[in-house]
Amino acid sequence: MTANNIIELKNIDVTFHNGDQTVKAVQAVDLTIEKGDIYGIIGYSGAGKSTLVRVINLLQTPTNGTVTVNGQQLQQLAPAALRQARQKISMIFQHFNLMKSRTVLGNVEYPLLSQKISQAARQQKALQLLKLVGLADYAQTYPARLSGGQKQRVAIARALASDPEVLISDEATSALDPKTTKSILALLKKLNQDLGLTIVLITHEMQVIKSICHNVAVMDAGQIVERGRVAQVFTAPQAPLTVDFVETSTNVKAAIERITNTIDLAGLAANQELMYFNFIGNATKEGIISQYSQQYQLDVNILFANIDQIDGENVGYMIAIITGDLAAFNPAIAKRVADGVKTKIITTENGLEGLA
Amino acid sequence: MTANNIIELKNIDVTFHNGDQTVKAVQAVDLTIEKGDIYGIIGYSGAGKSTLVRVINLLQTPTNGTVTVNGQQLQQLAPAALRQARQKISMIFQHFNLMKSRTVLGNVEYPLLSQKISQAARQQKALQLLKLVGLADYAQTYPARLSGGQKQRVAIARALASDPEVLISDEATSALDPKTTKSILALLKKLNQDLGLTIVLITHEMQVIKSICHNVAVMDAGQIVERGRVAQVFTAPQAPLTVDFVETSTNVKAAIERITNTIDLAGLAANQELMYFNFIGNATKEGIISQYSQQYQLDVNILFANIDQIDGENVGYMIAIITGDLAAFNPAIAKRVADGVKTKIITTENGLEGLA
Amino acid sequence: MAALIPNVISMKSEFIQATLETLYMTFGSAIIAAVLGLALGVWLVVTQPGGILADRVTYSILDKLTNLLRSVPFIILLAVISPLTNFLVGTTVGTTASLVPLIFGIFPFYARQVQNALLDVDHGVVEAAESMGSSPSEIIFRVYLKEGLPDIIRVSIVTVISLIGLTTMAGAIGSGGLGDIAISIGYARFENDITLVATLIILILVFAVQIIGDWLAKKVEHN
Amino acid sequence: MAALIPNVISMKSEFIQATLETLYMTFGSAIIAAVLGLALGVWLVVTQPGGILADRVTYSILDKLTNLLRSVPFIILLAVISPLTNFLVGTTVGTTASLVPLIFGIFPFYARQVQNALLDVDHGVVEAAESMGSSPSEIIFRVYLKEGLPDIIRVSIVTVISLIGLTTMAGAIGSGGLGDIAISIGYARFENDITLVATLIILILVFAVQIIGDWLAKKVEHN
Amino acid sequence: GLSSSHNASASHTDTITIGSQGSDYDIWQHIAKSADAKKLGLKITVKQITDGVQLNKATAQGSVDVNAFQSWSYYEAYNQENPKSKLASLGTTYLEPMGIYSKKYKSVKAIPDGATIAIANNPSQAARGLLLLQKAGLITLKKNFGSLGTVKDIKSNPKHLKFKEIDDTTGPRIIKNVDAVLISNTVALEGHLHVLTDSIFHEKVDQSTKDNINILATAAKNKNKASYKKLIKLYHRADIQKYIKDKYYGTKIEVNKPNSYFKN
Ligand SMILES: Nc1ncnc2c1ncn2[C@@H]1O[C@H](COP(=O)(O)OP(=O)(O)OP(=O)(O)O)[C@@H](O)[C@H]1O
Ligand SMILES: Nc1ncnc2c1ncn2[C@@H]1O[C@H](COP(=O)(O)OP(=O)(O)OP(=O)(O)O)[C@@H](O)[C@H]1O
Ligand SMILES: [Mg+2]
Ligand SMILES: [Mg+2]
Repeated sequence: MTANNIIELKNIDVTFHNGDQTVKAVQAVDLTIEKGDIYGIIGYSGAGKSTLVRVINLLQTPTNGTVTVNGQQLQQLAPAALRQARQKISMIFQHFNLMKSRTVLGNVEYPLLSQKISQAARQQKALQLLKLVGLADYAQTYPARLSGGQKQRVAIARALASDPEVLISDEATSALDPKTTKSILALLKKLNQDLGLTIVLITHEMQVIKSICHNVAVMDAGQIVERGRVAQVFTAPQAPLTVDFVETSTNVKAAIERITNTIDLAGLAANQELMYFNFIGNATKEGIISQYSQQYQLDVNILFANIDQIDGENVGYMIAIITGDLAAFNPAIAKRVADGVKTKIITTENGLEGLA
Repeated sequence: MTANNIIELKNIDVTFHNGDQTVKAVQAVDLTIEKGDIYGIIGYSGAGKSTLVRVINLLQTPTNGTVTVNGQQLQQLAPAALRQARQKISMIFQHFNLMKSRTVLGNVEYPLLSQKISQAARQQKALQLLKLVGLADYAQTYPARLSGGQKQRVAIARALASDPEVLISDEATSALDPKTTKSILALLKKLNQDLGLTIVLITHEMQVIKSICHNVAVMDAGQIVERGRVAQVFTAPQAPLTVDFVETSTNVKAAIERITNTIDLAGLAANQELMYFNFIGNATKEGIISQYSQQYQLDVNILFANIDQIDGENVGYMIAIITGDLAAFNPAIAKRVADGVKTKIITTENGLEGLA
Repeated sequence: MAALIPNVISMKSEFIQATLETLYMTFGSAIIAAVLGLALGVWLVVTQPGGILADRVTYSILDKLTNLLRSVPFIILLAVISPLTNFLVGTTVGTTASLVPLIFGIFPFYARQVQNALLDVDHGVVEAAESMGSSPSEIIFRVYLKEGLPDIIRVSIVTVISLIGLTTMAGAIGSGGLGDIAISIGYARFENDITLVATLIILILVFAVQIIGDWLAKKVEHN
Repeated sequence: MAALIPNVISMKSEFIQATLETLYMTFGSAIIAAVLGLALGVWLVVTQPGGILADRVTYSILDKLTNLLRSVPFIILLAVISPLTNFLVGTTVGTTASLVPLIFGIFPFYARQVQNALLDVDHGVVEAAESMGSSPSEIIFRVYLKEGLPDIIRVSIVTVISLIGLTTMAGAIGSGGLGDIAISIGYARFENDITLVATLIILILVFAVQIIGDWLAKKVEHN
Repeated sequence: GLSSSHNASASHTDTITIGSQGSDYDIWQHIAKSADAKKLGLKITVKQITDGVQLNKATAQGSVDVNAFQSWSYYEAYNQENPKSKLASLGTTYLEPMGIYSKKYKSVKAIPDGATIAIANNPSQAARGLLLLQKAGLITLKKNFGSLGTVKDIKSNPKHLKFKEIDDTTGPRIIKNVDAVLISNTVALEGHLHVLTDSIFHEKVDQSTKDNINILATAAKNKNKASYKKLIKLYHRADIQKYIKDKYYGTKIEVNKPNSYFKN
């Protein structure tokens, strides 16, 4: 391993035995995460994401494989050393796992109880974290009296209390409204930038991946089927599952379905075409639409567009009806594939498969 | 009430007493939902959404106000009649509430146990629902051995088993990946269209609201601060909270922040301007960009775009750098406000507040 | 063998009979006490504040009744309910007669244990059943007793073992059984080997109850 | 009054003393049995399969030891541990001497109850503590005993009431107390008013334990 | 002699703990409060200990100075079984006859074939009861029948009697539920039964029942303690005896014999 890899999972298998059935929840997974990274994990429900991240701090003992965190192979540590190591790896659980006998403040204070820190300092730190997650008013409330999202935020605050080096978050924003999600993500990003906190983050919200992750792994049936820089995975997805996710998350698929269902394709004029554009990187910088509109006297009616930046790169999806000199336009735009522009004429093919 | 209103909440208050503190979780809420509607409820974490929907089937007795479902005022019903009424109102809980002593199949069969239906028919029905949520293979598994998303899908299947007239869903897709979410939403939409199922749906995913809801209510601090047709609320949000949600969900806010942070506004040429466009309804149909590009010889470099349909209406948000004859372009586009086009020059004002 | 347990050898048939008596007393009273205790325990849970049939007055009466029955020392209970015993089994002495005080001695205890066990059934699940329109009896049988089953089995183990202990005191009314042998023959007559062997047989019974109970609890638990 | 409870009137001071003896026996043994029972119960929970210090051998030994102690009839227990009693308190009879068999009679029972109570502590929460690097002792004190406290209080109520019942049997070694009065004076001599009044005082004790326990459990429960 | 002991008490008082049970407990409580005790310079505290084995052990070990509950035969059996913690008899107190009681039958002869007889499950009472049944002609016992004998030691049982072993104090309560019950006098008195008038058969006071005489016992090493020996004297004082006679309707027949009385 290089000194920079804070997490190294090698050839991890996790097999569950349900009576006579066996479930291979994780199969032959290698995962290396650099210090300071924000690493997203996505995948279908039941793919093995939670099981995999639970291996990182050995809450789940793998059936096979080695777990190295911070240069220590966890399986070889004595119990006390493992506990020491775990104090640097915080976890936000999918089901929160708050202690119902402690107040919100008490829950956040918990990881600090075994640290050499005065009670006043401990309380102050916990309160400050509660402020950050917007729950300062609830310090003395017990978890049973919180809403779902409030519980989740307490779990987030608790995970941050021990100044971890690694934060494992299992859908930590799934119960939060968009605004609160955004503020939590901003908090995590800040901790990542200021303190070098490494974050491993399971999520179902592609927006979360896009907005804070640098790398992402895609899991399917216990295996990682694709991984890499977020921009790369989102712009050039390879595995069918990834393609599916990206399209679902950009709403492209839904839009094509809707448009082909509502627009009478046969009814388009001869000089009209329904087209799907996909721009990556610099392609957008130059304003293709306006450029070609002028050059070929085209009318471009955008029915759907999703143009945004992912991890610093521009990525765009657009569906439009083009009216005008198509005979010239089509070959012209085809030339720009090298710049990252892909097109597809939907009018004739009525689908997207070919492009993916 | 009109015969068409399946749910009528009148002047509902819910006050919790935590020792000496009182929490007004719901305050003076009126809510009328028509039969066959899909009604979304959004709001900050802790706004009172879960509490409000629990009032609909009287799981939460309101401190004040009347609850009428299907023409029956629930608070006046005898226990047996209330149970009868409840059998027609299914609920998917935020925390699933599955029975750990029953298999997945057993959980889905539960609501059918008290119906006059043979065991074989009951099992078949439950199995079919499990197939619909993608868990047919897990029929004999116990909930403790399921992933978060799998549990949630069991809860969905269970809620549908009793052929309810009303389905109350408290973040039923929050633990699901985008693909599974889509298929669940398609299922709900189908039940709504085919059987007239009325759905009340709390969600944090604006995409869910956009893709299946007809109406939406926005809650803040126990009150409904805005409500109406989804397209209307999303295109012309009134309450600051709604504006916030819409912009967060369309990513407009994040995009503006990012763009104003990364582009050197002062460095733009004299004939360049960073502009924000907002189209609603027919405005998009006519391809403004290409039209004006041609007419005023403009170059439009789209940095961000989100153009889509909400509940049948086109809605678009776009941020672009316009290069060219701005002196002519600006007044021209200003004339189109009536068509639903709003613009804002970001270069000078560097913000969005005015537009909202 | 004969040297080690001189008195036991000559009492083989008594030991067999005593074992049967203990089994009969334990399981005879356990079955009826289980029904009464479950009924009372469930009734306590559903009527207590926040329960599905919350009823302050009923709960308060049941709660006090349970404590009342638990307050009477067993020997006194033997005497107090002897008219009832006589009415039910036609006599107040003997193994069968001991069933009645044993039942009354153990079922209020069991009811409390059941109550404690059912309190741990997830309230969310009870609520889910309510939301599906389940009637109180459906909630009791399909939720409380089913979801609480592993805990009910565990408290039943504790209870049956306590009941075995209680049978050793029923010697006062001629119940016979291993406890009686251990105490009034082995102990009182200084025949230590008899005490030892009787206690060992009780021990085996206790272990059997624990092992079978643990196995059952594990079987019905799906965590 | 004198007509209703003729024998009680003349025994006022005996009643006061017996009440004090019962209180002394109950709470004296309860305190020590609580420590032993909690320790054993916790030890059972943490060493059992899946526990935080899972250890098949230790668990199996503790489990069997607990059952062993629970299998010995109380009267026999009195005799068996009398050397220990003599060693600890210098005598084998009297109120203080009765503390020793009472402790041994009740603590294995309490340990089982504690074990059952702690089994209901949410495993996810224990896991969360493990993930935060808590040591076994921290998990025991900060998670198990804290999260399980309402249930521990509930089983403690059941146990103390059972213990009060057990004190009524300690008359065999001259413990005195209300049970002894009820049985060897009231019951044996057909002085029913004495039995009644002694039982009533026990009842009041039982009620007090239940009410205080319920109140405490409610206070520490945050559902 | 009395006046000298009176003088002695003026200078010092001996404190004696007596362990007892049942009517003996009552008697000794009365004695403890009596003027006679004070005169003899004895400060007596009485403890109720209902388990005879524990009471004897506590006496042998010294937690209890003297006990007053057992018959000579039980005392002998105890000593035989517990050679390491032997007791010594200080002297005799009384004899009370055990009786056969029945609500159904007026005489022993009327007891039918297959009748159920309740006998005590504690050893001394059980053995004594069986001897009484033999005396009544209902059964015969094995030759070597001892003071801890049980129903197993019955040689012949022509009436096929069935035996129910019960706690002896339960006797008066179950009298209606069995055909006959053997009850010791202490228990009978407490159940308001008078052995001389209510029983259908009872022990006679003669050589054959001498082993049933009650004694005061103490640890072997204390057998010569003067203050303990005074207890026997105290018990047999006239006003104490009058009290006992009145209270127990003359069913506790005073016996004041030396230990040698039992030797043959
Ligand atoms: N049982 C209770 N006792 C006291 N307060 C409660 C209780 N349940 C909820 N609350 C409070 O009521 C408010 C509304 O809670 P509710 O669960 O309805 O929120 P919500 O809108 O569903 O939030 P979320 O999106 O986080 O699930 C919160 O402030 C919460 O703390
Ligand atoms: N304790 C267990 N015993 C048996 N099977 C289990 C257990 N825990 C998980 N599984 C199975 O392992 C697989 C992976 O589960 P996991 O919780 O890792 O999924 P996930 O990717 O986190 O899904 P989700 O997004 O729904 O939370 C699932 O099929 C699940 O049924
Ligand atoms: Mg998961
Ligand atoms: Mg909620």
